[in-house]
Amino acid sequence: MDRELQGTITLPEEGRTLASGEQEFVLDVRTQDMELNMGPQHPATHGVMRILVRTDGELVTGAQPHLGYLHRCAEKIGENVEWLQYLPYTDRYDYLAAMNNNIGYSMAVEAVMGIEIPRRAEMLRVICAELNRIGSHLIAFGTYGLDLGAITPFLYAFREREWMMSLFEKICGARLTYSYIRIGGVFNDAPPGWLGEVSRFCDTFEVKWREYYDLLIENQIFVGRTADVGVIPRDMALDFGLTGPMLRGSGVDFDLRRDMPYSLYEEIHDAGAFKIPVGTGEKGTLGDCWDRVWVRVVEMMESVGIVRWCLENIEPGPVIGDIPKTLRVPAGEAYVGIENPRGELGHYVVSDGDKVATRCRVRGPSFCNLAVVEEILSGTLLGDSVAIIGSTDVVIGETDR
Amino acid sequence: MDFQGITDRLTAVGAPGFLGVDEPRGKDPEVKGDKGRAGDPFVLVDPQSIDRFLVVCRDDPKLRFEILADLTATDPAADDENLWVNYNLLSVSHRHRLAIKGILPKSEPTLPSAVAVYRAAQWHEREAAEMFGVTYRGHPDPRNILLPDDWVGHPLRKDYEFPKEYHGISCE
Amino acid sequence: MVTVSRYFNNVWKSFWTTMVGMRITGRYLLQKPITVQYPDERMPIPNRYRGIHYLEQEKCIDCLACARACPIDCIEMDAVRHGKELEWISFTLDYQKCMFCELCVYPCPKDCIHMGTEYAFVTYDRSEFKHDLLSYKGMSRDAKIRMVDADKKKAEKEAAKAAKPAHEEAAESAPEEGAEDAGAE
Amino acid sequence: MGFLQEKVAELGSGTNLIRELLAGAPRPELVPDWAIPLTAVFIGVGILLAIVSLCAMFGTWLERKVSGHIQCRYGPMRAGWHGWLQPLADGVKLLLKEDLIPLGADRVLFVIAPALVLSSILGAMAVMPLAPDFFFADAPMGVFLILALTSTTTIGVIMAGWASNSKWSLYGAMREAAQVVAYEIPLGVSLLVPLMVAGTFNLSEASAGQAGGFGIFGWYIWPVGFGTEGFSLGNPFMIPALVLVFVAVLAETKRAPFDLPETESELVAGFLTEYSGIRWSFFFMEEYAAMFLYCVVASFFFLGGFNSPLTWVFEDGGLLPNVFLFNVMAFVTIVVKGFLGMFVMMWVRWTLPRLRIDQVMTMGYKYLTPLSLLCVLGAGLWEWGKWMIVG
Repeated sequence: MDRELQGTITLPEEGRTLASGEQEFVLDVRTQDMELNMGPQHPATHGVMRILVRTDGELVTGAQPHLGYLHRCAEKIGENVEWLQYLPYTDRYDYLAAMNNNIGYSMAVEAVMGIEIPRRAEMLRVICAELNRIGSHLIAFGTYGLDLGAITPFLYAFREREWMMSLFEKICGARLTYSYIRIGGVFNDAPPGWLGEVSRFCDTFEVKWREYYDLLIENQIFVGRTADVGVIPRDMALDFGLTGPMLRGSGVDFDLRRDMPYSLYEEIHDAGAFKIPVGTGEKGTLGDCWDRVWVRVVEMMESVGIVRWCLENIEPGPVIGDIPKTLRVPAGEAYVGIENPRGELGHYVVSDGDKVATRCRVRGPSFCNLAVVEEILSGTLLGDSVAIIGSTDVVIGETDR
Repeated sequence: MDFQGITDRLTAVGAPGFLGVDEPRGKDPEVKGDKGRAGDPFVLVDPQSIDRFLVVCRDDPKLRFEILADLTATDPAADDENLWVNYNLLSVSHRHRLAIKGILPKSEPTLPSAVAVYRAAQWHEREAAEMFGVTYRGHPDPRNILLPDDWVGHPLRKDYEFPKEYHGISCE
Repeated sequence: MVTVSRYFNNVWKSFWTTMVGMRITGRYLLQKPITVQYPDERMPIPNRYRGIHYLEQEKCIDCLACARACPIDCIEMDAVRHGKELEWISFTLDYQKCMFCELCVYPCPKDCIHMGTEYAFVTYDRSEFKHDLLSYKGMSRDAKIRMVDADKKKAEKEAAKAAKPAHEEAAESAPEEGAEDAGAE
Repeated sequence: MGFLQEKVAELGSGTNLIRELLAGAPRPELVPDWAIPLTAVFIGVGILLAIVSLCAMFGTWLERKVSGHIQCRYGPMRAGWHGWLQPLADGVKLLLKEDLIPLGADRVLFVIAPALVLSSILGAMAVMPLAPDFFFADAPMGVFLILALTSTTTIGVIMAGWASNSKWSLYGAMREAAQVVAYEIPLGVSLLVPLMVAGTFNLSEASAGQAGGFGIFGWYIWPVGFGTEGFSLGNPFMIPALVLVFVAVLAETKRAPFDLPETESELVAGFLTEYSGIRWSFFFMEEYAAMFLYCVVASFFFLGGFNSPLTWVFEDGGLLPNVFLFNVMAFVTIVVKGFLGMFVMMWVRWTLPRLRIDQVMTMGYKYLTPLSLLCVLGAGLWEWGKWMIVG
C-alpha cells in the first residue's frame, strides 16, 4: 500500500454526535456501513414491520421503515360490506384498543346519520373506552419494558390487563375484538354486578400502578436507557402530525377528550375527573422516550379517574337507540376524530344513501406516529433504536390496516 | 373558531384556491324537504393550489392549523369522472378543525404535494398515490407504502379489477 | 465538585432503585401465582362468551337472516321445505373465516342461533373447520309426526270437503258473520 | 511421557485415591504405572462434566421457577414434582433436535466454538475444590487461574459469532469481546481486596482462614469477626468489594442487565442466533456453570467458603469431629452457597431492564474500575494501619 494512504483518514461525516450530545466519534479508520434488516420477524418491531437500518458499528446512520406486511385491505372491505358489518373489521386494525375503534367508527356513522344515543350507552362507552385505554397503555408499558430487557413488568402489566379483558368478556363475550359498541348505542347492558367489579378493578389497579412506577419508570437503568433518547422537539411533533401520548410527550398540551370534547368528556372534565399529563422533560430533554412512556403511565391513572366518575354517575336507562336492522345512512360525509390510546383515530365516512359505504377511511394514529421514526432513528445507537421504536407504541395492524 | 369563522377568515385573507363551502342540511329533523346532504361541513379548494392554501392555513395567526390530521382521496363512484382529495387540518392552539376537499379529474389526477408544508403528508400521500393513482408533484419519496412495489392498479378506485393471481399465487 | 457529587449520586440511585425493584419482585416471589394450570383447572367462562355457535335446530326456519348479517359470509344453510316442515341438509359455519363478532345472533327472528362457551376447536384437517351445526340431518321425529299429522288432517279435510255439499259450507260460515256484526254493534 | 506423568501425578488427590483403590486389586502389578493418573484424569473429567451439566440443569430449573414465581406464574409444572425433571426433558429434546449449520457459515469454527466454550469452563471448574479433602487441582494461584480460564470463553463466543455468518451474531460477538475485556479489570481488581485480607490465592487456604465462630462469624465479610483466634478486626471494604465483584460477575457471565451479547430485543439472540440443538445448549451449560463457579469463588473469599454451621459441627475440634461428614457438609455448604448466589443473580435479572452497550462500557470503565481501585486502596491502607497498630 502506498505510504500516502496509510495513517489517519478522516471521513467527511466526522464528529457525529449522539442524541445526548455528549460523546463525539471521530473516525480515523475507513469503515463500511452495514445494512441490517430489522424485521419483519424481529422481537422489537412489535409485529411485522421491517426497518432497514444502516449501521456503522453500533451507530445507526439511517433507517427506512417498510410497511405493508399486515395490509388487510380494511378500507376496501369497508366499501363492500354493510355499515354494521364493517364494525368487526374496525376491531382489527388497532387490536389493542378495539373498543375505541368501535366508538370511532360508530360515532362517524352516527355523525352522518345525525342521531343521538342514550345517556347510559354513552356512559358504558366511556367506561369501556377508558378501560381499554388502560389495557392498551399496559401493553405499551409492558412491551416497552420488554424492549429494554425488563421482562417482569410485562408480566405484571398482563396480569392487570387479564382482569380488564375478563371484564370485557363478561360484558360482551370477547377478549380482544369486542364489537361491543354498536351504531346507535352499545350492544347490550352491563350484566348485574359488572359495574361493581369495575370499581374493584380500579381500586386494585391504583395499588398496582404504584408498583409499575417504582419497578420500571423510576428505575435508574430505565431512566438511563430512555432519557435524552429519541428526542422529538415540539415543532417536529406538530410537523409530523403526531397525536396522543407522542404529542403530549413532546410538551404539547393537547388531548381531544378535553380540547375537542365528544361523548361525555366535556362533562367529565368539568367535574374535574381527569387531567391531561404533559411531558416536562423531568429526567432529560423534553420529548424524549422517558416523557412519552411517563405520559402513558400517568394517563392510566387519569383513565381510572374517568371510570370512577362514570361509575358514580351512571343511571339506568336504555342502551341502544331505535336503530333498524339494516342501516341506511343518508347521503353525506363526516370526519370524526377521537382520542385513541395512541392518538387521534379519525374515521372519514362517505355515504351515498346506500346500504354500503362509499368510502371508509381510517386515519390510524400509529401510521402517523411511525413516520417520525425515520427521522429520529439516525444518529442513535442500535440499542436506542429499539427504545425509540418501542416508545412510539405502534400497532402494526393499524399502520398497515 | 367554528366553521363559519374559519371560512370567513379564509375569505378575508384571500386564501389561494379557496372555492367555497359545502354545508350539510340543518340538523333539525322537523324541517322537512331539506334535500341537502348529511354530515359535516367542508371547504372546497382548487387542488392545483392546495399547497399554497395549506401554507395560509398553517401560518395565519387566526387559523394556525399546526397538524395535518388526515390526507386521503376518495373515489365517489365508478362513473364519476372526478376524484376527491381530502385534507383534514387540526389546530392545537385554537382547537378547531377544518375539512378540505378538492375535486380532481380522473383523467389527469395530478396535484402539488403538501410535504413541503406538513411532513405528515409524506406517508399519507404515498398511500393515496398507490391506492387511487393520484400523482403528487414534488413528493420526495414516491414509492408504494402499503402495497408491493410491483402492484398493478389502484385498489381503492371503484373501477379496480381484482387480480386473478399474484406472482403465481391464486387470489381466487 | 458537582461532577463528583453527580457521580456518586448516580451510583447511589442505581443501587437504591435496584433495591426498590428487587423488593417488589421479591414480594411477588413469595406470593401464590395467579395463573391456573390450564387443562386441569379452567377459568370460569361468562354467560355472554362468544365461542363456537350452537343452533336450536327445531326453532330455525331457514330464513337466512344470520347468513345475510355475517360480514364474511361464512354461514351457509340448505334445507328443503315440506309444507311448514324443513328437511335439513346442512347448516355450516366456516370457522376458518368466522371472527366471532356475534352479528349473526341478533337478527335471528326465532332466536335460535347462539354463541356457546366452547372455544377449543382443533382439527387435523382444514376442511373440518367447516363445521356443521346440525344435530340431525333430514327431518326431526317431531317434524315427521307433525307432517304426517298435517298430511292426515289435510287428507281428512279434503275428504270432508269432497263429501260436504257446497251450501253446507256457506251455512257454516254464516254464524261467524253474525257474531262479527254483533261485536260491531 | 515421563514429563506428562509427572504433571498428571501432581494434578490432585484423585491419583492417590485411585492408587489406594488399586492397591487392593488382586494383581496390582499388572496395572501399568502411567494408567493410574490417566484413569484419575478421566474419572475427574467425568465428574467435572457431571457437575457442569448438573449445574446447568438445576440452574435452568431454578431460573424458570424463580422467574415464574416472580412473575406470578408457576413455571414448569408438568415433568415431575413442580417440573424438576423439565431440564432432563429439555436435554432430550435438544439432543434430538435437528442440528443446523447455516449455509455460508464457517463450518469448522462453527462446530469448534461450543466445544471451546465448554472446555474452558471445565478447566476452570477443575480448580474449584469440592471439599477440603477432595479436589482436582489445588492450584496455588487458584483465583487467577479461574479468571484466566473463564475469560477464554470469550474466544469461543467470538468464534461462534463470526462463524455463524449472521449480522446479529457478529454484533453479539463484538459486544461480548468489548464487555468481557471491560469487566475483567474491575473483577480482578476488586478480588484483590479479599486476597489482601486472606493473604493467599488458593481457595482452600482462604476457606481455612475463615474457620471458627460457629461457622459464620469467621467470614471475611464481617467488619468485626469472631474466628478461631477470638475477636478480630475485619476489613470494612469487603462489603463494597463484594458488591463490585457481584456486578462484575453479572457482566462476565453475560447475565441481565448485562446480557448485551444476547439481547433478544435488539440482536434477535446475539451470537446464539444461528445455533440450535445440543450445540446451543453447550453455551447455556457454560453460562450456568460459570455463574455457579463465580458464586462459589466469591463465597470462598467473602462468605466463608466451606465454613457454615453444618461444617462447624463436624470440623476438627468441633462438637462431633468426623472427617467424612465434615467433607460432605463442606460440599453441601459450597453447593448451597453457589446456588444462593445464583438465585440472587436471577432475582436481579428478573427485576432490571438491560443497559445499553455504551452504558455497559461506561459502567465498566468509569464506575466499576475506579470504585474497585478505591476499594483496593482503602483496604490496603486499612490492612497496613492494622499491621502498624496491632502488629
